[in-house]
Amino acid sequence: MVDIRLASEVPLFDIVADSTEPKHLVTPGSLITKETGFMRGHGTYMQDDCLYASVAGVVERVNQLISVRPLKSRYHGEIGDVVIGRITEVSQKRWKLDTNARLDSVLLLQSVNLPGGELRRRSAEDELSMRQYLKEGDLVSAEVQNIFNDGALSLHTRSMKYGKLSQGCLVKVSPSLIRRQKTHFHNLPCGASIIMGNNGFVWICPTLHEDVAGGFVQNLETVPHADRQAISRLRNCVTALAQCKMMLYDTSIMHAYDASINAGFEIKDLLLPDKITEIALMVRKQFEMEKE
Amino acid sequence: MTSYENSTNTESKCIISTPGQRLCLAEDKYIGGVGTYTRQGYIMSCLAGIVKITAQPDKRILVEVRSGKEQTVVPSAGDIVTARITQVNPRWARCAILCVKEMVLAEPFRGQLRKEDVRATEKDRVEMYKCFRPNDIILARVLSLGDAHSYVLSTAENELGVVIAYSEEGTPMVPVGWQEMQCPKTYVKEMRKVAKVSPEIISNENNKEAAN
Amino acid sequence: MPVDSRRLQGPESAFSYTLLEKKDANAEESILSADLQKMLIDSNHVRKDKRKPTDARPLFLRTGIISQAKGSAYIEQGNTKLVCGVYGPREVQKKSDFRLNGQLFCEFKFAPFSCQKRRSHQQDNEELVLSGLLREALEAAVCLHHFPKAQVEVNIMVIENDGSPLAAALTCASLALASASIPMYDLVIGAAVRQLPKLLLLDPTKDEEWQPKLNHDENNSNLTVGFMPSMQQICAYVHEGVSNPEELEQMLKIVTEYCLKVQPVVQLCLKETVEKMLASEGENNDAE
Amino acid sequence: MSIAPQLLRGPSLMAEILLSEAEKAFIHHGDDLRCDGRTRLDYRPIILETGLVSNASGSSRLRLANSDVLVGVKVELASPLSEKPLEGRLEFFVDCSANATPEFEGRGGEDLANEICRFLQMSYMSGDTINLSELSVLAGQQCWVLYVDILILECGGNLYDTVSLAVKSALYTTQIPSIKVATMDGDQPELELSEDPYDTKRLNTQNVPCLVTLMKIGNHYLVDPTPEEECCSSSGVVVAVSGSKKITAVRKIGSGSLHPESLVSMLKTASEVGAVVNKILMKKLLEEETAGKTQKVGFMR
Repeated sequence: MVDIRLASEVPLFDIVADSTEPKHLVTPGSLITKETGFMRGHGTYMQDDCLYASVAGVVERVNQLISVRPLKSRYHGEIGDVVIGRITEVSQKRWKLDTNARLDSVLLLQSVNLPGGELRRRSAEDELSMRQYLKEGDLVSAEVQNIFNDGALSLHTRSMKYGKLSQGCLVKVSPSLIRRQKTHFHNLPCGASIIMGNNGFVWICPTLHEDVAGGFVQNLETVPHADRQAISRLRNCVTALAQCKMMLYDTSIMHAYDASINAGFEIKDLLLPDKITEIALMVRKQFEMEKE
Repeated sequence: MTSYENSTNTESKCIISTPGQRLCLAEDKYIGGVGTYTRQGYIMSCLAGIVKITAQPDKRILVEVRSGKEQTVVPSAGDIVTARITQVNPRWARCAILCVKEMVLAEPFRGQLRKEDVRATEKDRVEMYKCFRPNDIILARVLSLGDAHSYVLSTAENELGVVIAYSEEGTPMVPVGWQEMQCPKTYVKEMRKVAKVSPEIISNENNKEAAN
Repeated sequence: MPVDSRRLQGPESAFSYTLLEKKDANAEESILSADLQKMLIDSNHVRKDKRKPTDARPLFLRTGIISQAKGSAYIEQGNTKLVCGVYGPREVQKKSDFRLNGQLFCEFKFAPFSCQKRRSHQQDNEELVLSGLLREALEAAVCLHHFPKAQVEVNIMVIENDGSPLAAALTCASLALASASIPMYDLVIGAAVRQLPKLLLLDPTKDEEWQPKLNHDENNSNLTVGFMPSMQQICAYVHEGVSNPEELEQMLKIVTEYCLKVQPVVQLCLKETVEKMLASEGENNDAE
Repeated sequence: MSIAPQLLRGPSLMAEILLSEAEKAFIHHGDDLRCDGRTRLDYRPIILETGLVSNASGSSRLRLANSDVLVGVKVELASPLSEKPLEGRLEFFVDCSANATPEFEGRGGEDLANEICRFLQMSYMSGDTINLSELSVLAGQQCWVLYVDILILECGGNLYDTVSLAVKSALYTTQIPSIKVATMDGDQPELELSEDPYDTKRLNTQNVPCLVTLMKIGNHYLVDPTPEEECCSSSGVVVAVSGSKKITAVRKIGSGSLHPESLVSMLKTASEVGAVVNKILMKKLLEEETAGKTQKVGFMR
C-alpha cells in the first residue's frame, strides 16, 4: 500500500543509459570552429569569423551547416511531424494548442475536416460553433503543416488518421527521446494503440480502428478491464524507459512490456525505482542480443 | 401535481417554493422551466419564489419558479441586449452591456462588436467610424460568450444597431434612413448603422431611459 | 504584514486585560476531561445556559437587512450574531481569474469587537481559511453554470461571536443567496457539535467550544458541518481535536438531524420574504 | 438543466491542469485500476532523506512521485504565549516557491500555502499529537519555539500528504539542545546551555499525525491522487491521523459535496491508511537512524 524508501536505497537511473560519451559536446561560448565557409545553424553564433555555441549540447553537421542540438529543449517542430496537442484556447477561426513547443501552436479552422466532407463550405456559423468541435482541454493528433516566421507551428488534421483523441492516457516525455520513424501510429500486439508524438507527447489508448478515427466524436463508454491493464502497463513502461533516458519507439516499448510480464512484475511495481532500472537493463540486454 | 412538501399556504392561491424543494415528478407531462432543475426523477426548485404552472399548447404542463425580485441575469448567446458604445477603432467597437432583454443589469458587462458582425451584407465595406460613435446606445444580439474580456455581439440584423445617438451638438438625433441620422437642431447628418425600430420597442427604450 | 496607516494601531505590546483575570489558569491547562465535563455541565445534564446537551440555541433569522445588496440576511444564534450580504452576479475583472463557469467570492470577517480579543481590521489567517471553507461549501450548492463568466460576492460580517460562527455563517449565507434569487440546488444549513469524552453538546457556545489544551486523557473535539438537507449531501466538514471514526459518525448523525430540524425554519423565513415582496409589489401596482 | 452538479465543477485545490472529457471519463471508469496501475488505496513510491541541511536543527526531504518537499526545523528560544505560559509552540510556514510551478509566481501560491499551514496547525493542536509542555524551559518566561519551514520544491499533486510526511520526518530528527536553568542570587534565573553539542533531546514524534487525502471520483474514493485525478474530482477530505489511529483534524476539500455515508466510510478508511503510513514511516526513520552515518544523497541527482 505504501512504499517509503530512503534516498540512499534508490538506484541511479543513469547507470542504464548508454555510457559511450557523445563525440562533440559543447557548452555556451565554446569555440566550434575557426574555419570559415560554414553556415551558422541553430544554437550557434558568429563572432570574429569564428563559430561559437550558444547552447549546451551536441554539435551536428549537415554539409556546410553547423548547428548545436541542445541537450534539453522544448519541441522544435519540423514540417510533416506527427504531434499531439492540447487545446488551450478557442479564438477566432483558430484553436491554440499546447504542443510543448516554445510558442503555442495553431490549428486553423480551415485546416480541419469538419463533419460533412471535403467540399463543405465553411460558414460563419462554423466559426461560432468551434467550441462544439474542439474545446479547451481536448487532445488532438495532428501534423505540422507549416512553421510561421516567429517559430510557431501551424498544424492540420486533414487526414483520417488525425483528429480528436478519445479515452486513454497521455504521457509527456522529452521530445529528444522519441525516435523518428515512418509511422508514429502503432497498434501494439498487447491490445492497445500508441501514438508517439514527435513533440514528446505519447498517447496510449484502446486499439484504434481505422474507420472511426478522424472525427470529433469521443467514445465515453467504459473501456474493458483487459484493455485498461494493457494501457496502464504500457504507460508505466514508457515512463520507466523515459526516466532511464532510453529511446522510445514501438520495439523498445514492446520489449519493455514483454520484459515486465516475463519478470512477473505487477503493473504498479513499475513505479518503483529499482524495478524501473531493472526493466531498462533488460531492454538494453535484449537489444544487445538482437545486434549479435 | 401530486406532491408538495412543506407547502403551508395552499389556501392563498400561490405556492411559494424554496431552493431544493421537490415540485413534481419529472414525467413526460411536466416540463421544468425557469428556476427549476431536475434531479433523481423530480423537478426541483432552485429559487425562492412563486411556483407558476402553465399549460402548454401541446397539453404538457410547464412548471416554473419566479422569484419576486428581478431574475438573476447574465447575457447568454442569442439574447438581445442594450449596450452603450465605449470605444471604436477600425476593427471593432467596445461597449458596455446595460440591459439583457427587458432586464436592467445592476452592473454592466463588457462586450465587443467586431467589424464583420456589424451588418449582414457587404461586410467588407463596413467602416466602423461610420457605424458607431462612443456613447451611442445600440441594440445587439449576443453571438457567443467570447473570451475572458468580453461577450461577442452582432448587429447584423435590420432591427439591430444604433437606437439612440447624440449629435456633436448634443441633441438626440432622428434616423433618416438605415445609414444616417440627423440632428433636429443643426440638421447635420451623421453616419450610423441605424436599427429599424418597431414602435413598441421605442416606447420600451424610452421607459428604460427614464428609469436610468 | 502590511500596516494600514489610515487606521489607528494600538501599541504592539497591548494585550487584553482579561488575561490578567485571576483564574485557575494552571489548573485549567491540564485538567482531566472528567473535570472539564463538570465545568460545562451540571449533574442533571444541564448546560450553563440551561440547555440540554442536544438542544440548540434559539435561532432568529431575517432577510433584507441591507437594502443596497442583491440579497442579505441576518442570523442570531444565541449570542452569535452575523450579517451576510450578497452582490452580483457581476463581471470578473481580472483576466487571470477567467473561468467559463460562474464563480463565488466569499469574504468572512470578524468585526474587531466581535471576540473577546480584539481582531485586526485586515483579514487574518483564520478569516482567510474560513472564507475558503465558506466558498467551497456554497459552490456545491449554487448553480454556477447559470452565470458563466460572472461572479457572485458573499460577504459575512460577524458582529458578535459566541461560538459556532462558521455554522451560523453557512445558514445565513444560503438564506442571503436565496433571497437574492441566485439559483441554488439546495439550501445549506450549518451546525456545530462539541465532543466531550462521554457526551456531545450541540451548538456549542464560545466557552463550550473545543480549545487546544494539553494532556486531555480522552477524546475531545469540535465539528462544524454544512448540510444540504434535500440533497442529503455534506458540503462543509471541519473537525478539530481528537476523535475516533466511530465517534465522528455519531457526531455527524446528531448534526444532520439538527439540520433537518432547521430546514423548515429557513424555508419559512424565505417564504415570508417572498410574500413580503409580493405584497409590496402589489402596493406599487395599486399606486400606479 | 439536468446535469449533475459534480460534473460542472473544476478543481479548486491547486495548480489547475486541463483534461478532455474523454480523459476524465477514462479516469472515472477505472475499476480499482488507476492509470498508473495502482489500486485505489495505493500510494506512489515515496523517497525520503533526513538531515540534509546542516544549519537546521532537523530537516528532511521527501519526494512522492513529482511532489518534492524540503522541510527545515529551526529551534529558537522565545517567551511563551500569554495564554499558554507552560507550553512551547510550533510555527509552520509553507513556501510555495515559483520554482515548483510557474503558477505560484508572485502571490499565486499564497492561498494554497495558507491552507496547508493552517491545516497542519489544526492537526498538531490537540494534546494527543505532540507534548508541547516538553518545550517549556522556564514556566511563563522561556520556551522553545520550533519553526517548521516547508519549502515546496516541486508540485506534483497530493501536497497535503507529502508535506505532512516530510514534517513528521523533520521533527523526528530535530535535536533540541539541553538547557539548564541556573538561579543566580535567587531572583533572576539564568539559562545555561550545555557545553556538549551532542547533549540534546528529541521530541516524541510517535503520535505526530500524518495527513491522508482521499479524493472522491465517481462512487469511489482513492488515496494519493495524481494531478489528473485531482482534476477529475470535485470533492474529498483531508484527514489528520495520529500514530494511535485517532483522527485529530478533518477538512472537506474541493467544491463538491459528499453523502454522509460515504463521508463516514472515507473517515474510517483514512484512519486505517493513516495508521499504516505512520507505522511504515516510523520504521524507515528508525532504520535510517540506526544505519548511522551513510553517504548523504542530497540534491545531486
